[in-house]
Amino acid sequence: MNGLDLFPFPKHRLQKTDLDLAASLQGLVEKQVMDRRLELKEDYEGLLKPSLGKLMAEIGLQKMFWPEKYGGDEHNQPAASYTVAAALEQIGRADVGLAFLAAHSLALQAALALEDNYREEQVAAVAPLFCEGNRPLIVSFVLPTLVEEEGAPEWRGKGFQVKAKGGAGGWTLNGKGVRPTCSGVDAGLFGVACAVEGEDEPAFILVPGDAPGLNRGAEFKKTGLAASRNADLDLAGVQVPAAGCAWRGDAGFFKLLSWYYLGLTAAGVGALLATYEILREWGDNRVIKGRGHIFKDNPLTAALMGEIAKEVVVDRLLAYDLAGMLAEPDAYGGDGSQALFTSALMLAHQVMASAEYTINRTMELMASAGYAKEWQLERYWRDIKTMQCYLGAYELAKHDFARWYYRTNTL
Amino acid sequence: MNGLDLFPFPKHRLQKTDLDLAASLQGLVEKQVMDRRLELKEDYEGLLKPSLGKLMAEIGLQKMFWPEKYGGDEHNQPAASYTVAAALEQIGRADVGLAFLAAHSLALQAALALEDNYREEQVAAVAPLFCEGNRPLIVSFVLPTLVEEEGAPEWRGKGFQVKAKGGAGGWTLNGKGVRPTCSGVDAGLFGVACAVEGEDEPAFILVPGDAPGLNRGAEFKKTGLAASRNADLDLAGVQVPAAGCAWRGDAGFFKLLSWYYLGLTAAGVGALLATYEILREWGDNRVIKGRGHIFKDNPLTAALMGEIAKEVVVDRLLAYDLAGMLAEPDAYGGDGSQALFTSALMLAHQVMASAEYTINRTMELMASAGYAKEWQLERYWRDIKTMQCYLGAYELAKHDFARWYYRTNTL
Amino acid sequence: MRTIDDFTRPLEYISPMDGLLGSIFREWVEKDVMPYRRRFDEDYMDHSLIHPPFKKLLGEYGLQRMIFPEDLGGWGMGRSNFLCVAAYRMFEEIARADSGMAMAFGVVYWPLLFIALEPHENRRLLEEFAPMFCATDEAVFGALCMTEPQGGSDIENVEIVKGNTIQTTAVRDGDEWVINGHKLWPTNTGGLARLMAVVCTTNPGSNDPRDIAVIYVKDDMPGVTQGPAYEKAGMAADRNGDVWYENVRVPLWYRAIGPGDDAKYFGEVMATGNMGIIAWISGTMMNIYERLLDYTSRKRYRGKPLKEDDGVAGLLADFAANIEAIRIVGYQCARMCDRHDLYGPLWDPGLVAKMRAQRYLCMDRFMDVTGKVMNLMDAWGADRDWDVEKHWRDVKMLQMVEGSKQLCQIEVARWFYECETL
Amino acid sequence: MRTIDDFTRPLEYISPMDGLLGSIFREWVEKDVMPYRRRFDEDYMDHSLIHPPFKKLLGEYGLQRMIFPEDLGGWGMGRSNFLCVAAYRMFEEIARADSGMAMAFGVVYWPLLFIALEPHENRRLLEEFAPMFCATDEAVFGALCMTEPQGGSDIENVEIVKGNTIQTTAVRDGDEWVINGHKLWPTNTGGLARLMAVVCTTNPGSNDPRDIAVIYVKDDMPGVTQGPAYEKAGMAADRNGDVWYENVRVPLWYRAIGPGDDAKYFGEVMATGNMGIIAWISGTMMNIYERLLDYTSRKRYRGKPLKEDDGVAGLLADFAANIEAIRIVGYQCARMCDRHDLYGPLWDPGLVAKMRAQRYLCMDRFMDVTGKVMNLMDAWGADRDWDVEKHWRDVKMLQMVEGSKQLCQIEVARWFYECETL
Repeated sequence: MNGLDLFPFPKHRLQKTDLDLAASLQGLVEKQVMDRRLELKEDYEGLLKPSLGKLMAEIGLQKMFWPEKYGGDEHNQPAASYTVAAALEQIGRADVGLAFLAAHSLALQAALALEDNYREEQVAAVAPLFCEGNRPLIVSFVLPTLVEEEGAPEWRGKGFQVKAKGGAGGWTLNGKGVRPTCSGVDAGLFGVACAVEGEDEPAFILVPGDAPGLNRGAEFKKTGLAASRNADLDLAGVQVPAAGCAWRGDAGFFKLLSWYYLGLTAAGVGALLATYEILREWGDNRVIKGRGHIFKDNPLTAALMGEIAKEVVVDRLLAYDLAGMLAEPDAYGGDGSQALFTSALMLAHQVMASAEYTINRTMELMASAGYAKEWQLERYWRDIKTMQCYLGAYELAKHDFARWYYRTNTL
Repeated sequence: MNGLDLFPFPKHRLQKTDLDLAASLQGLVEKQVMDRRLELKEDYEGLLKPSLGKLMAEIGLQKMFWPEKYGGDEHNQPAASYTVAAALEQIGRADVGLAFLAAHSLALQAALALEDNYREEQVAAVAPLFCEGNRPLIVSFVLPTLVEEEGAPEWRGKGFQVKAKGGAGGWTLNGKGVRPTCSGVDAGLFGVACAVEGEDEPAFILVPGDAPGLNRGAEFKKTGLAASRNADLDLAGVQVPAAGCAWRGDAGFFKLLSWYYLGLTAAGVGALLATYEILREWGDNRVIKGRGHIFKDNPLTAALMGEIAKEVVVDRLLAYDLAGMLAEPDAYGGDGSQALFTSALMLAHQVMASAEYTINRTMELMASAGYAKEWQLERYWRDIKTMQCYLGAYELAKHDFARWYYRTNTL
Repeated sequence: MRTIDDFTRPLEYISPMDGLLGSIFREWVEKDVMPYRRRFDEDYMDHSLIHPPFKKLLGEYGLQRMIFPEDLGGWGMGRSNFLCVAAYRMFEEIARADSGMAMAFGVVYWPLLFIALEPHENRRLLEEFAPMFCATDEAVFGALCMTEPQGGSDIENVEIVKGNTIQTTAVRDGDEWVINGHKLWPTNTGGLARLMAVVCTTNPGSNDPRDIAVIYVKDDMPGVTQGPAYEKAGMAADRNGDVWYENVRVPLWYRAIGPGDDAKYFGEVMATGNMGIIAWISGTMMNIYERLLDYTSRKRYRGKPLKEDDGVAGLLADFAANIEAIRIVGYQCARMCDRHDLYGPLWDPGLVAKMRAQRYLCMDRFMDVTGKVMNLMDAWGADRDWDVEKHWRDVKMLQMVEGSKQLCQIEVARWFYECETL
Repeated sequence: MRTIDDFTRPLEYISPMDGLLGSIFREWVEKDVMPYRRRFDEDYMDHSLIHPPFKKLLGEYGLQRMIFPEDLGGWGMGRSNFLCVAAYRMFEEIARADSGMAMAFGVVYWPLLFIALEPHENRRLLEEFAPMFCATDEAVFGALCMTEPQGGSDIENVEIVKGNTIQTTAVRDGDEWVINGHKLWPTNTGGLARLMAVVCTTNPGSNDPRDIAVIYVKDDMPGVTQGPAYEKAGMAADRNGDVWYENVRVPLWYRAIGPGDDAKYFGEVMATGNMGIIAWISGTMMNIYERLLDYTSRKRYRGKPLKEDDGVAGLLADFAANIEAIRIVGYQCARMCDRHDLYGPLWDPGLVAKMRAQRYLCMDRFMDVTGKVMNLMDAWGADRDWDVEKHWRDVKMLQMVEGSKQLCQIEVARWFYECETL
């Protein structure tokens, strides 16, 4: 019995197709990623890129939400949230970075192609990028964040990195030293949150990776998430047609981010399931305190192992709670609401902090095997921490919580 | 909008009767308890005892699970777990101690009268105690715990406080300095976990409060939970008829405890909702850092308020997750399983620790108003901590987690 | 047998009178406080149990004379550079039994710091008040009255609010100050205080620190009214109430130091007060350690004493480790408060920030680890008879003394990161 | 401008050579380490960037001679009662740039403690090894080889396991020991170590501590093989590998002290090692503070520098407060390791337990608060260029040095609660 069955989750709310997808992903990532990791480590070209291709294009995660007429699977009901959760925890179990990239794609699909949000013109323009051909399309976002520029326009206190100017012929985008959420080196499509010149309402504008004026910096080194080779961007007068604006205003951002946070949360749960599996094997085999004493039988190490299991239980329940909230918009306010956005942000931070704690402590238990790359645990630790950083500063997220739960509108 | 609507929970899974019950409890406890608390404080005779009567006997929580033919409401489906959660969070919001007592009654009802567990003879013997007359029946448990006696028989490492001897005519119970879970002074029915002389399988035996040989010590002082006037017991050759044994073996304990933990968890969520309400009012009205600056607008205090809201969100979701697990035995293993018992224990501890943290920090925010009895916050803090203590040592609960999740059978 | 005396103290810092004071206090605690402390909670209003040991300690043993100069009948410790480390030891010993008593004891000296320490010793006021404390064997309590109904810790937040929210006024009328106002929460009020240092403004709404005044008021002056003691979650020995001043007249020279200096030297009260809080915490933890050792040796789990379970031992270790850390840090703080030659003046904002930092950190550690060991004790953790729940309730109250954790954090950040707009 | 030098140090403890050592190390760090450290991760195998600064520090400046007696070409610090506080300063300065280097530096002296400290100075072995360290300007590394493939920290867990699991054997053959065994993870192996102190048993399976032996082995002796450096999550400058001993022959007098004493004085290695870990942590935090101050001054939120947001300032305060506490505790530990006259012998189980306690507590505080500030930095928190992620990865590795947290907890509980069966 692996962690997937042992840790409670609302299996009965998932469709059979969800469970089948999860099962086939499980087989795929074990063979494709986990079994080859000792040899290939974090190699992008040899391990991660081909795996991403398999997941996104072959298995078809990047086609999931799009209408069949455009080559998609038209799995675009709110309950697709369960599919996202089940799929991303499987992928995250093998490699958090791959799940992180997939979360970007699925969130954008949900924001554009979910039944309620569906705009034909929009979908017609974008779906082919995802559905045509057999190459993975890496999606990245450029979101408001901490910027150095004084007086930059803000969204909930954070500065927009890119400014857009609207016009009859479309949009012109400018931004220097822009930090995308992932894959600055490789992304094929950027969703860019822009301040709009002369207007209060921000815009979310889709920029193809090969747009003229979009320049990528050199890949930089970072803690984890090797599948996301990130680099800063410069946007110098990038031209985007009018239809490239996916939405204006907060509701669209809330939608996108709620699904994105679901994806990150599920990826985090995947890392936790993997952690549990590694630790369990260790606990069954490691000898301490002299001959014949197995690690898991010592009351101190067993207690910590028990606590780690508890964290996994709680986090998995919360991830599926979030999926459930997205799946039932009537009960929870729907994915464009501030209420759901706030819950999603809360749960993402909760799970990320718990995952950090849990893996940190698991490393403690496994001592040097915890930090030797050979044992495969430390990678989840670095990946989770990196994902948490990209999720954004928790100290500032708390202001988002206060904005909704106390109506502190001055923040 | 009060916390009940603001904090997400699976409202759509509750029956209309659940929501009606919650609403009427809300009205009742606000009028009966919360409005009179400033004046009556923690007075047992004046405030808590009459309120308990209203809740248990008049509103009828103590009749909930029993068959109609015995005067009960026959609300004995697994989904009654949602009713328990909804009711106890309302009561806990007003007074954690009252919810704590109600949790005992409801857990015992569930363990005995739930559809799957139903044994006619058993129910016929016990139901009248709950359903006849209009007086509240206070239920208390005697569970295995930390004992001083060397060589005491154990259940999962903890010692039985009472030993039973079986015989043709029934059971004879003995135990000295026994610590019940609540209301040693007032309980009308004790459910006693007993080691059985000469046998491995423990027994859970029901002992009426007026049984000859059952002697109650003096009420002792404790941190909180004023509604539970506790005292140690001596059982000197207490005689119980054979039918007084509710069950033998682990499954019964797992059932009882799973429902009990649900009750405690929901009571904890109630305390958190009350905490939120108190803090929210404070945040709207308190001035800091000079004139014109409202507490909730300060980025530091607002951040902490935001974090507190997050804790409430997470804990409420988890409480209803636990209710959901009990409600759907097919999906989660059912209430007699070690799997569900472990989950319930995990979630109870998780919520209790979070509630302790949350109320502790809320006190920090409210400074002296946090600890002055007048402001009504500190009581929740004491109550939660006391309930957590009675839940049992977390360090040892972790061994229970390990027993299931790592099969550490030597613990 | 391991005892509380096996925990580390920085031996280089120990005061010359440490051994003597230690044994006097230890005996007094064992004989006069320990046997009664479990009934203190219900005694919060009357102090019929709490007062007698204070009478013995402060009045009969004469500890209340400690800070006054020797020629005025005191012990001259206001001029000692061992004042704070000596206090640390005394605080710890008392807090082992009852941190509320330790705090009430500490606050006896608080209002006197303004006039008893170099370089701002105020001889005339010392002479004025010495008889009250030194010529009696009754216990005499002092209080420092800061907090007001509006804004709570705002008064303490001098750097940002600059006293402009103070509502208690001192208006000069000839040779006298006329004081009007309403204070809340001072320790040793609720009818106890004989001498109060009242924080007030000579110019309401002013942003000029020179308008912040600390003026002494005696309880028996016309116009002074103390309300009854509040009921709190714990800390019954720390009596708090309302104090009203209605046209209270005191001589002009009852002002502690003078314009500018009253505000400036407020830092001394803050630095030593925060140091004191750490001592109260570590003293409390000494007793929790004792109780815990007893409990975990007696109760059994899996056929062994509880403390012999490795998992339980892990948490017990955390508790001991935290005592060690808090005590080491606490003594360092006391030392820094004593040795201005090495660590700079006692009112320096950097020093105050450092004391605040350690105080809130120690408090967080205490609440976290004590919460955990209390829960380790199962149902007995909530029992009055096991004392741990009492310490847990009491110490929590200390968290709000001298401003909330958040105020501490802001002051720490302001100093260490040179923040300008906090 | 506030700098890292504004953080508290217990000034009474500072060593006489502190100023000189501090400025030498600070300059070396700024010039020889800081400019290269962002490329150290990829240099874990070759040490082509990491070695040159070590050559300068250890060989050219001669720090590797420090512990040897002056008449043998050393600096005589093995006999100083300022050894550990001086080391604390050096460790901190190095760790500010790279805690892996600080650890590698510290471990140079580790195997020598057995022969360089009173009362068990081993003159013959000091004479034997002095030329290796003192008569060269090449860097010379030492290693202490403990851990074995089975059981991990079990070797360190002497009190309970009593050495009965040690698999590396020393068999006497005439005037020589013949050593066979396999060690894992010693710092400064992976081909680096010239001199190794090898923990072995003279009687496999024995529970008698007299059978635990510490025997010196030189890297160039026949039968010694060092494997390549492991790849780890961080701490590239701390090279770890396998070491195999196959019928390695050394003179009998290469045993460090002798039966019983080898095991007994192992406590010295534990005490000072744990003290060192605290220094590495606090040194690292100094640099994180610097980077954080820079970051939060440059990045903006709600129209102001990030550090001017009260909520952010609260976390910044926590970070500063933790530095203060860890450093105060760390220096106290160093002092306790130096002053046996006050705090008892360096190998005393109580002292070792106290060092272990503070080391794991400081580590927990570091991981918690550094994790939080890293996340405060948003995406940049994970950037190599901001250095915080490097320190976070590196320091985590220190958590496993000298036994896991759990082993520390058990030793602390055993001493403070007199547990008998842990």
